[in-house]
Amino acid sequence: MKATSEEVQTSVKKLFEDGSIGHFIGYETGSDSLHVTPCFLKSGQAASRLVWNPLCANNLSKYLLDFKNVEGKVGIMVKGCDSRSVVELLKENQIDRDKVFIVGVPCSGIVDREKLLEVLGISPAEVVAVEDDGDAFLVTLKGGTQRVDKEKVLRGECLVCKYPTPLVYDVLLGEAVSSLPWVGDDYSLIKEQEALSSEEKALHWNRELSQCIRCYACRNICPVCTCPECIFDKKAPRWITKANDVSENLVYHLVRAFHVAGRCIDCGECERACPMNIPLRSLNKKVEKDLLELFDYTAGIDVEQQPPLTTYQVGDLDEFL
Amino acid sequence: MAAPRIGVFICHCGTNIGGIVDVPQVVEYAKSLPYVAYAEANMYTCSEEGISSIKNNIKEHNLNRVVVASCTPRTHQPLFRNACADAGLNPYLFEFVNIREHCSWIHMQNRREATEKAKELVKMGIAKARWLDAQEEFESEVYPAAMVIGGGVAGMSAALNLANQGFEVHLVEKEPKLGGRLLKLNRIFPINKDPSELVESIVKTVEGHSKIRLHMPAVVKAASGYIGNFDISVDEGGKEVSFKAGVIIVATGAQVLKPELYRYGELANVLTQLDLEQRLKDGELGEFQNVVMINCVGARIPERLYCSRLCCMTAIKNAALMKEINPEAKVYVLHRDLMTYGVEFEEYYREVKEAGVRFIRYTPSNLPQVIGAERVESVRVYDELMDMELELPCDLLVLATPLIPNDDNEELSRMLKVPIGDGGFFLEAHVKLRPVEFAMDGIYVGGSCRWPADIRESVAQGYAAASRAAIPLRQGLVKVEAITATVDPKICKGCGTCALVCPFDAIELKESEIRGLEGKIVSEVNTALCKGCGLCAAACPNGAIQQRGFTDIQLLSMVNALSGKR
Amino acid sequence: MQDSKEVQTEFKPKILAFCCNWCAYAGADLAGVSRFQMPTDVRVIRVMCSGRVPPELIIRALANGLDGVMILGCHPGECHYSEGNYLTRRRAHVLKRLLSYIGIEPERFQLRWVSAAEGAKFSAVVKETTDKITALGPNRWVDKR
Amino acid sequence: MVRQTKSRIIEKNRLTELLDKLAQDYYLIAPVRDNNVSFRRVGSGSEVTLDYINPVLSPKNAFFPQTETLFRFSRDDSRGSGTEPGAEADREQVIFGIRPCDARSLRLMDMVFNGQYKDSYYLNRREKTTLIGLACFDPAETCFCPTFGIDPASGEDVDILFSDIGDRYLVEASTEKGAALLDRFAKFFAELRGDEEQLREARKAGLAGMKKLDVKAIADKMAPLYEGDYWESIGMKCLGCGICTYLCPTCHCFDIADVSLDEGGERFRCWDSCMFPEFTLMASGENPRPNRKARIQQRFFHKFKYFHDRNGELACVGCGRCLRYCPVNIDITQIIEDVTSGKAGNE
Repeated sequence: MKATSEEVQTSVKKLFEDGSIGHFIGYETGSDSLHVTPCFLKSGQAASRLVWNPLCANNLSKYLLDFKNVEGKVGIMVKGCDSRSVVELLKENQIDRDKVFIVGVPCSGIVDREKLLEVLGISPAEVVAVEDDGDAFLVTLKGGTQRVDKEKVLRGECLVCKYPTPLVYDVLLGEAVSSLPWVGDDYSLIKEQEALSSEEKALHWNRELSQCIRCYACRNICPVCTCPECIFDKKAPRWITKANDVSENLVYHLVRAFHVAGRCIDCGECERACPMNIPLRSLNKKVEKDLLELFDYTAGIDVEQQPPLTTYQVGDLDEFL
Repeated sequence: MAAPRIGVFICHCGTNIGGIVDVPQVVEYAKSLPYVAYAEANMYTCSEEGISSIKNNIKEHNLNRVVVASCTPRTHQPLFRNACADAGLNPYLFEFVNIREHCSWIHMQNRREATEKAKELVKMGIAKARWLDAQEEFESEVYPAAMVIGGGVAGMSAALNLANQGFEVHLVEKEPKLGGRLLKLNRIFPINKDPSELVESIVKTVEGHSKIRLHMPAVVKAASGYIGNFDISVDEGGKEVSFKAGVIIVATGAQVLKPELYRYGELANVLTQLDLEQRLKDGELGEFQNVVMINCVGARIPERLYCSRLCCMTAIKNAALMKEINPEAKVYVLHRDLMTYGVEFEEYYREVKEAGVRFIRYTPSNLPQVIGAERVESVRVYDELMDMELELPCDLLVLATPLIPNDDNEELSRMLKVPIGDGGFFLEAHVKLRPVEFAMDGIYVGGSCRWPADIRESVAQGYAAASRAAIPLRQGLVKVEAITATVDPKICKGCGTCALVCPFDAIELKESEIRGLEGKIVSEVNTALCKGCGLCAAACPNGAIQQRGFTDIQLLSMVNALSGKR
Repeated sequence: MQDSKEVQTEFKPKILAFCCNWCAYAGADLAGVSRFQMPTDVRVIRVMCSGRVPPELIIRALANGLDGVMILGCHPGECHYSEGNYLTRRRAHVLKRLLSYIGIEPERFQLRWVSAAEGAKFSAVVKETTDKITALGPNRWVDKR
Repeated sequence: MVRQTKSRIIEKNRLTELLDKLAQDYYLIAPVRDNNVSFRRVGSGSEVTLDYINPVLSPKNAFFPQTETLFRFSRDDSRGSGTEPGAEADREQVIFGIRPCDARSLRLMDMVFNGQYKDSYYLNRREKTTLIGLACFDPAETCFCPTFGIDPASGEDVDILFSDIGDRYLVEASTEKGAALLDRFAKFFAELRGDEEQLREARKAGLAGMKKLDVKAIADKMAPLYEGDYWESIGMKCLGCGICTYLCPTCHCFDIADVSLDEGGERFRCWDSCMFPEFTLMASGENPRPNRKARIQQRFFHKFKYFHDRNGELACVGCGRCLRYCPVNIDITQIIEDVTSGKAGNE
């Protein structure tokens, strides 16, 4: 069974009471019934604000960096994907495992809001609640209830998610989910892209990247983008100018894809944050696929695993001669 | 910091550059570039005249950066850096542009394009120079002791050489006896003498030397540190012994290949040359009438491409010896090519031929065949010169096999962080210019662990390695070129990526002690260990670690300059 | 993207080569000493190790409109710093695929091994790369500002 | 000035044709569906989409482009050094489909660019632009423009207003510029049939439930919050990205930089965001707004206090973009309520 909001509230309250945590990072209802927003608690009293439902898209793990210097442990709610970025943060010494209390919640998929509204042909104001119901979402509307097949309205990353249950946690709420029935070939979309001609690819990405407004939401939301000063914010060397043209955008996005190579865990936050709907996951997935094929590497699984680009095998593929 | 004032010196190199590249045009172009305060052409910038022009113009034009466009930094950088230093300019404010090897010499047919390329290369050099910083070289003390690994003739020669110069030497030998491979030989060419006389006298001197501390039987278990300051731990007969050394000489030798060819190991009368020597030495050879020797067994084949060099002479030596023992015996040497380099060796070869040893050339496409059931009875060989197949009666078949790397080379290579090259032998820093040094400062190499070497070469290399090793020991201080890595602790996030990629364990994560950052975990570079490869700088996601002299901004400025950006 | 009709009749590519100090740069020096004649389109930047070249620089160079970028380093196993080129190799495999994914032809980014003794190979690599990139035409991925 | 309204109608099936014509004669900017709907230059009417509530990017790009060349220079002495204004400065442009909220934002931007300092780049474009608005009858759940006295169905800040009244658009020109354009393209327009006003009123029913907050005293209520902890909780959530400022039709901060090439170069200006740490980073390394809290506080102080102190208006038009697109759902309407209700001061 999936954990309910009430279960989350009860256990967080208990964690505060028994002194296990001094802070908690979770979700609460946002500006409307289709939004949640990050919620920061300092005591168990407000735990009743917490929610856990299929709208909880945000990967909260990056907020842990803001709690480095607080007293006591910080509790945090993580889904399967979020737990993998926690692994990456641990791997890079960005957080201290002993100062974090991880409340894991197995996740059977998050709703893509835009897809849901389109499938139902409704405006957000009509939605009262969205609940998980096996292979469908149960959407409570002002005028009744509708079941919507998950495959039609899941977020892109959830359609290919192989780790629905957190890999690292101190307590797991709800039953572990071993696999999701709809997940097939993770990389079918990437393979389609790879098959295009150079010219087609260039046209496609030129069109996509020319839409970028360089708001840096993709970087700022990324749980593994943890540099205190990003190279793109430096005045010297200036890797990109502030001029918003496609050459600068190209450098930004390719370098970003490379910087998160072997660290990106496909939580999909970059793409979700992008106001211009640029398919950013595509770049990261491409790198992820290559790292798997070339070096048999998957990020966010094991804290002890050495990042693939910091090591080598003498017998690695050599195409270069 | 003062605004950059760059002086540019463009060399004609006689006609080497000036005959192809329009040097005055490049000078004029350089003058038009940002921050260039002065530019001139020189007939030879490296001449006394050129050097004094650099020095004078630094003063006259108040230059704070110097760019020389001439030949290659690999040979001339020190000269121009010194010129800057002489004129009071930090030598690291110098940048080299190569317009000879990389331009005029390779574009002799196209003067216009060569000139355009030279302009662009100069532009890139100037772009980098604008961002050069003054650097101080790191100095560290050298602990006045050496470790020599390997008690063969090369290692002993090195150890004695250093000990005689007054330095303390730790000699580590894994066998219970000094002497190495020499102990197994019967006679040594070309003097045809028993090696034991030679070995014993050296061993005695080594064992009796007050400056040599012998570790035997012992193997090196751990080595850390850097030039001047290695911490070593050896397992000496089950007991761990630790000591410090300023330098290390690797002279671990090699082993002889035991082939899986010509039914070696199966038929009793098939021996390797080394087996033969052992039997001769022990007086256990017995009667023989027809001796066939085959050279290049297991060498110069696809799996092992190299020539072991020594085996030809070994075969000639032993062939002669067989003739000496039994002048009636028929002795054939089947070879592919014969390596008898040097004056004595070719003469020795001629004498052996005159003594009646027959040399027959075979080809790898048509290998000799061993005939016989219990023992070798004959060897069938296609004689290339006579264009016919011969069947040689044979009661003793001797195989000349190559020296192959020791099995523990890889372990030692990892421990000392020195490279192994093709075929598993150790690899020196430069095949021609630095033959007995490793790229890793303070570690030297000699003898057959580098490449199959005979006794004379092993001794010479042992001496050579010792003489190179004596330089830092004698100076007592070492300087490291200031191209090492530095960390900006303000923006370092302590992820440890740099430490993971560093091949020299030169980077550690530590709590910062800098004011305002106390307690923050950041990377720290041990400059003495850093070799200036820059791997860390390339791996760091936000440029918090930089390689001096090859910083992001310097390299980016060059790329941008080439792209027409300023 | 620019209109392909603008291709000049005689296209001279601009190619950048990062050479490691110990092998490739020395190999380039040897090519010079040997007077091997080659196309004039390649410009060398010296780095101590091929492993010093970060992907940022390659990407920046290509986004700047350079027509090709090479990294030339020691053969595997021969790195002066024992393992730098192995790391370069891993990065290059990933970068090459990523560049190709967004439509930058794989020929525009090359990693090649050139030893200090391989002046002839350096010259061959320069020729080969220049030919390939000339055949591809200008790097039109981005319209230079 | 009394506004003269000139009213016509256009049949829906003639709209594409009109846009085609506009695109021929003007630099036409209209909503286009790419990954998202945004205002772009279009070459023909068929490129235009009408299926939007409000494009993700406001049309501020048309007056204050994200990246704008201020001048170019050459290093060739014979060509002189000096400026060389871009050709784009002289184009006559038409923006079709601008919503009343965005149109109002231009009035606010005018206060900045046409205040003490006259920004010729912006003003030149303003002058050469004809705004064709599209009345809003189906606002989004995030819309709250009535808060700022904006009537989403009105043409107050545009030259011409199109109102979708079923089979046709009611077309009203309220400025001379608008009237001139109607005259120029008169063949596309027809006389009113008489039921238009009735149809429009019917459509306005959709606006009934729109959020309207009381912001009368907000500027005064902001002042004491400067030292408070309220912004801490918002800053904690904030990612520090530039979505809210870049999408905001009233945000107008910019940076200026040079591109320097061998042959010459240019000076350009581009949007900047108070959400970015470098926005206030000084050469010394000092940053007066060192954290996300300080930065987001500044954003709201600017909107609801400083801009008001200077210009007598609040720097928000209630378009709801910042709320709609914020990845962590920071809700400007909630903040307004917290401030005005006094809740913010109690935290």
